[in-house]
Amino acid sequence: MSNKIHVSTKVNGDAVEFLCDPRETLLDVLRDRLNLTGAKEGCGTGDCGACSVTVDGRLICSCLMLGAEAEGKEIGTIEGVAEGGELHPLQRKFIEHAALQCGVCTPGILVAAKNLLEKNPDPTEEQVRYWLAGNLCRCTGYDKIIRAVLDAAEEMRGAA
Amino acid sequence: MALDEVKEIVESGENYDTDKEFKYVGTRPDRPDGLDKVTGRAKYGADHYVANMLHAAVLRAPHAHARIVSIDTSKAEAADGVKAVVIGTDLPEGLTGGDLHLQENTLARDKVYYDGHAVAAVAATSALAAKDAVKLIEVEYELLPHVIDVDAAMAEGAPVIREGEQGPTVPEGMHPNVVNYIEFGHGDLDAGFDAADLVMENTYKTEATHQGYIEPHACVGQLGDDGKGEMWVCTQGQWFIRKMCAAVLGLEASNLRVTPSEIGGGFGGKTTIFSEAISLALSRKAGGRPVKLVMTRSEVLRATGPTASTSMDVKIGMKNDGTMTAGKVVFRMQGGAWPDMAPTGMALNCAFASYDLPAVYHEGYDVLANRPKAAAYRAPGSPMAAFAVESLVDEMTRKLGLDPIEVRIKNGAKEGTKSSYGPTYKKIGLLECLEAAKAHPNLAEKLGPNQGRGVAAGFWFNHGGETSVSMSLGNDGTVTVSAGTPDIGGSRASVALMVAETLGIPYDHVRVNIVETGALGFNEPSHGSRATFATGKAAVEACNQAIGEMCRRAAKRWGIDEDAVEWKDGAVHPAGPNAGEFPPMTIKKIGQTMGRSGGPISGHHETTAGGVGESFGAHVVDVEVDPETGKTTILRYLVVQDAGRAIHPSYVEGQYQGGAAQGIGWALNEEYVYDDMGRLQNPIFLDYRVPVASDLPMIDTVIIEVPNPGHPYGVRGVGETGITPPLPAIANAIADATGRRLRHLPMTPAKVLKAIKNG
Amino acid sequence: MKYHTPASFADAAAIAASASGVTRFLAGGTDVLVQMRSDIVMPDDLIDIKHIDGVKDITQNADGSWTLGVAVAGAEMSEHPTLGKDWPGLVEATDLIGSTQVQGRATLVGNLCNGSPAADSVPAQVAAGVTMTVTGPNGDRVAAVEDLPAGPGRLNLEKGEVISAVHIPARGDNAGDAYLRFIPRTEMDIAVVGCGISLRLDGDTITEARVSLGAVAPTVLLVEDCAKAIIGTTLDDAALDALAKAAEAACNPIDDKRGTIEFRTDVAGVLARRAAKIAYARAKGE
Amino acid sequence: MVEVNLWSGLRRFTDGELVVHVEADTVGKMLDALIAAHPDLAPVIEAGLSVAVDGEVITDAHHTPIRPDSEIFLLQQLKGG
Repeated sequence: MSNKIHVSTKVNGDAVEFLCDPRETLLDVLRDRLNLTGAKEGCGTGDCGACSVTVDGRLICSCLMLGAEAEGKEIGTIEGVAEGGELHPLQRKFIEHAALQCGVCTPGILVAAKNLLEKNPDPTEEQVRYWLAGNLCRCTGYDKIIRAVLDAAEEMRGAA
Repeated sequence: MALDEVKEIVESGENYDTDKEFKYVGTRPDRPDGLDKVTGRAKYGADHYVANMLHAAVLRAPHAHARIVSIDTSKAEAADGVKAVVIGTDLPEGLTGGDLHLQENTLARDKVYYDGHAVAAVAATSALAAKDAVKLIEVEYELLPHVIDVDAAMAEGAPVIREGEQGPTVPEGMHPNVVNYIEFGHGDLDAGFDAADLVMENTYKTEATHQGYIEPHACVGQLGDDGKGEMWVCTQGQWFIRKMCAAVLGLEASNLRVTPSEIGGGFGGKTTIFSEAISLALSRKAGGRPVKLVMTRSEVLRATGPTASTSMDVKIGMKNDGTMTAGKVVFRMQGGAWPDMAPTGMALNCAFASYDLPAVYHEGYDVLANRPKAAAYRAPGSPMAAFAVESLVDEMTRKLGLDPIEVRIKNGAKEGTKSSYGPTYKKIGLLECLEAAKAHPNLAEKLGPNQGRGVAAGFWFNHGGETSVSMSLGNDGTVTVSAGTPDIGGSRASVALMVAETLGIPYDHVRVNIVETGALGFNEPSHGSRATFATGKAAVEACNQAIGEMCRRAAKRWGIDEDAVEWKDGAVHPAGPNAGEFPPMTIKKIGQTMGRSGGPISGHHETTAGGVGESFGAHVVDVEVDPETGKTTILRYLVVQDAGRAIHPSYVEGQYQGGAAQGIGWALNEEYVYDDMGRLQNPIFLDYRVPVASDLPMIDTVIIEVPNPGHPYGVRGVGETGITPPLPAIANAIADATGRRLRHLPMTPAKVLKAIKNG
Repeated sequence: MKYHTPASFADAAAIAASASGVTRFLAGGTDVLVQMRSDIVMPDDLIDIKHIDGVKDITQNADGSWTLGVAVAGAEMSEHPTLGKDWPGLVEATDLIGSTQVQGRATLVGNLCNGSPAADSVPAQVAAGVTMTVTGPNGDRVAAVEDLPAGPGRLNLEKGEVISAVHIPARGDNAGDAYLRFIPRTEMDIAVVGCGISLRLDGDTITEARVSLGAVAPTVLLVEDCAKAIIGTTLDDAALDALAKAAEAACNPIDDKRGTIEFRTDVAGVLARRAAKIAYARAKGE
Repeated sequence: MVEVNLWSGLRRFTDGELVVHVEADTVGKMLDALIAAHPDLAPVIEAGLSVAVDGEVITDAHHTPIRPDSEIFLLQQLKGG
């Protein structure tokens, strides 16, 4: 019954191949076939953002894309946010500001926030809040998350 | 601290000296699990993969109330990749009480009681195969009349959900759906109302809401024919999972080893079991292969712990100067189709807890309805009670032209007040919170047109509970703590800080592990705001035990009396007449040599933790209401709450902010919506509307510290009180902005606009 | 389920025409994947049209009109340097669909083909006078957006027909558009009411107008009476009152989990006023 | 003897008394003595309740000592989220 599809793609810069059922989402593939469990399934319907990844630099919910669609793309996940063992400023600021409690939304928020700062290095509080509106957090009330993102942006601007 | 001193404190269980200066307590270091959680490495419930693992899917009833006539699983069993199918009658018979209720909710046996009730489950070689196979199960139902609303469920002629569940206190003649009745109070109520210048009464309603944790329930269960098994699971309490799964499946608890994963939020909803036992039952049928069961979001919303919905009457007497003379509440609450799930008693106890009243009376009804089995949700019962009481206090305050904070200060409970639920308060911090709120700069902000300000107080008891903690000394003088309360919001950090403080060693020399059920005695879950309080207290006592042993080792090495030494700054020092005789023996040195001085050094403490200190708070919110659409925007939000002592202030603030955000959602948009057939209409985050980042402003916090003498560092719990005041505070602010009083949550734009139009 | 990646719309149409079971086209997938996940629809044939040349292109034609490929995502429209200057209402409406993440994938055509009367971009498309090229087994035809929805979840498309291009008219001078929606939160909700307005001025007087309402009837409405209420006026208070009345009168909504009949009707009038003022200001170049 | 304050819904099991005096020096013994004096209380007590001793609410700690002058209230069982 199975009509598996062969896919070649890049994840965090590394070439990978996998076979997947056409119904499997990119999130299913990342977690179940590529052992990258940093992206979480909070809803499966694109409403929570816990599965956020980038595809060719574009922020998406990996639960809303099929694994088969990844052919020839460049996927970025939370596992690739720290480069060469060095934490991204956002990761450091999230720890410093206590911007996570349970931490399950954190990978998605970090991927989304990094994508924002790449496009807009100097966002306002309102811009950060609207950019992250698709990333639900039930623990923090968002306060410390927003502060951490703004602080990381400031640090990155200073370093640039 | 000398040994006898330590011993005395351990025995008395309270009256710690909490006025000391601290080196680590009250600082804000990085949390120990922070790195794992910002890199995606942390393993949550669904992140566990094991060899030879199967995947489960669950079939759920699409009916609110129905008899199961037949279930035919033959096609599913024959499907590709299917290794096991279970239905309710596969589970052992003969359970009673709460165990039976857990089992009924795990898999329906004769009847389904709510839309989403599990009726069968499949384990297969892939998640897709399991999902496909579930669709092949054929169930024949005989539909039964259903009831959803709490008032309708109590009314004459309402469909009877269960027979014979009525508790002994329920007055005769009440509908069988009323399963518990509670009544208490003190003082002369009539005299109290007679003494008032203004007596008002109103009815308030709240809808069911969900804890809304972002991580759906997930586990991997493995169970062999020999009755021995393991489970990896996201839970607030691994021992509760063990106890409940063992009961539901007829296992011996000690044969089940439960390891908690990291937990992606719980808020009370992960203190019980829903589908966990199914994974074990499937595993046993599949020859002991591990079975992974991960709920979808829709399953979470349809079939796991919402909180109760309520209908509440409140009556209060007040003098013209704001003095409150009497209060009465009658609460009706449904917690689903099983008894004792609605937090009726706690809601009643919390109703007037913030007030010093000469006369109070409480009456409560626990009612069955065709809804999912309710679970605890952050300060269970208190937010609803606060909505009713704090709304009416505000109405009366406005009517009398008084200041809402002053009225609460005037009537506020304090040390020595006989609480509304009976006992006399010890040291509490409500008045300190109210005074700090009054002085906060947010109150000086001028309000514009269509803007309003609301104030409310809130309360939670906090909880100690069964606790077992171990610590052990490493060969390098660092310390490992084994704790049994899963870390949901930074408790590893707070426990490590208290251990570092107690031992006088650096924070990063302490590692706190959350361990499996075989590694410690029974621990209650991380619930009741108890993790930092109870685990922290037990960890301190375990350290004190180890300090005693280290002092003995040093004294012996030095050849002096073991009482003639003292522990200070991470080392044993000779004391009294021997002071200065020997150089201090550091914990590092003791660790390096412990094999030669008598063997490993560890400390252990277990207790049903006493010394709990209540937590009070006061919130002030500014809103703007769009008069043409009824939409409410939160402009400013202030949380003031007594922490006793903030061990890691950042995570205390986080609890305050998170509680406020959940309360804001409950007040404005979150609710369970049912259709005429009793089916949940919004089991998806698109329509179950929790607040998103752009909905909220920064949430200002003030931490009040009125130390709890029952904890070595003065800790009160901080997790729950924060969700209590937002419901009434926002209702009060909307009333201030619009002149309209909303008495039915959530205060959606449609309801607010209707109130504005209808006057 | 079979996953197809045709290289032309003719091939896509042929696959769909010969399919025996449930067929869905896949562009952004933000509706199709949700339906698959929720067991609402499991297609037998899923036809990914993103491998067809030109589906990601945004082109301004010589006459000032625009042609968009059917897989252009909302974020790509928002980031385009000039499209949003011509049609700010349309671009903003598209930008309101879902989260940033959804914006990275969701398309105008998908929003239309999902068949929801509450789709945010559709009232803006209708107001703007957007048309679509429909490719079918018998060749191409052009259809106005307002003629495509047939009811909730249903479109006036024949078996084998697939939308193959989006045409946005030339904006022309002294014109502006706007779209507003009402949702209970600030983001992430489905519109309870939506209103798109496009108008043109001669001096201060409105000479052309198209007003469209969403989520107040089984399909998105193009409301002639609303246009009549403001054409020939300077959008004074009387015109705004007439506009709001006409909008309310056009409503034929339902009570559901997202809104009541009464609320939807009231808010349709409110949004019509507010959107008209924005479109008018834009037409004035303010 | 210690004085135990019941919630008023329990009156029907104690011949109308809201305050009951029993001989006990721990919470556990106090509950046993209550059942001995008023057997109809057994199902309620066995189903689980909380006890407040001198202003502190305890749920399961039946070993908690009580003095003759302790303030004791029976409460509905408390549990948190």
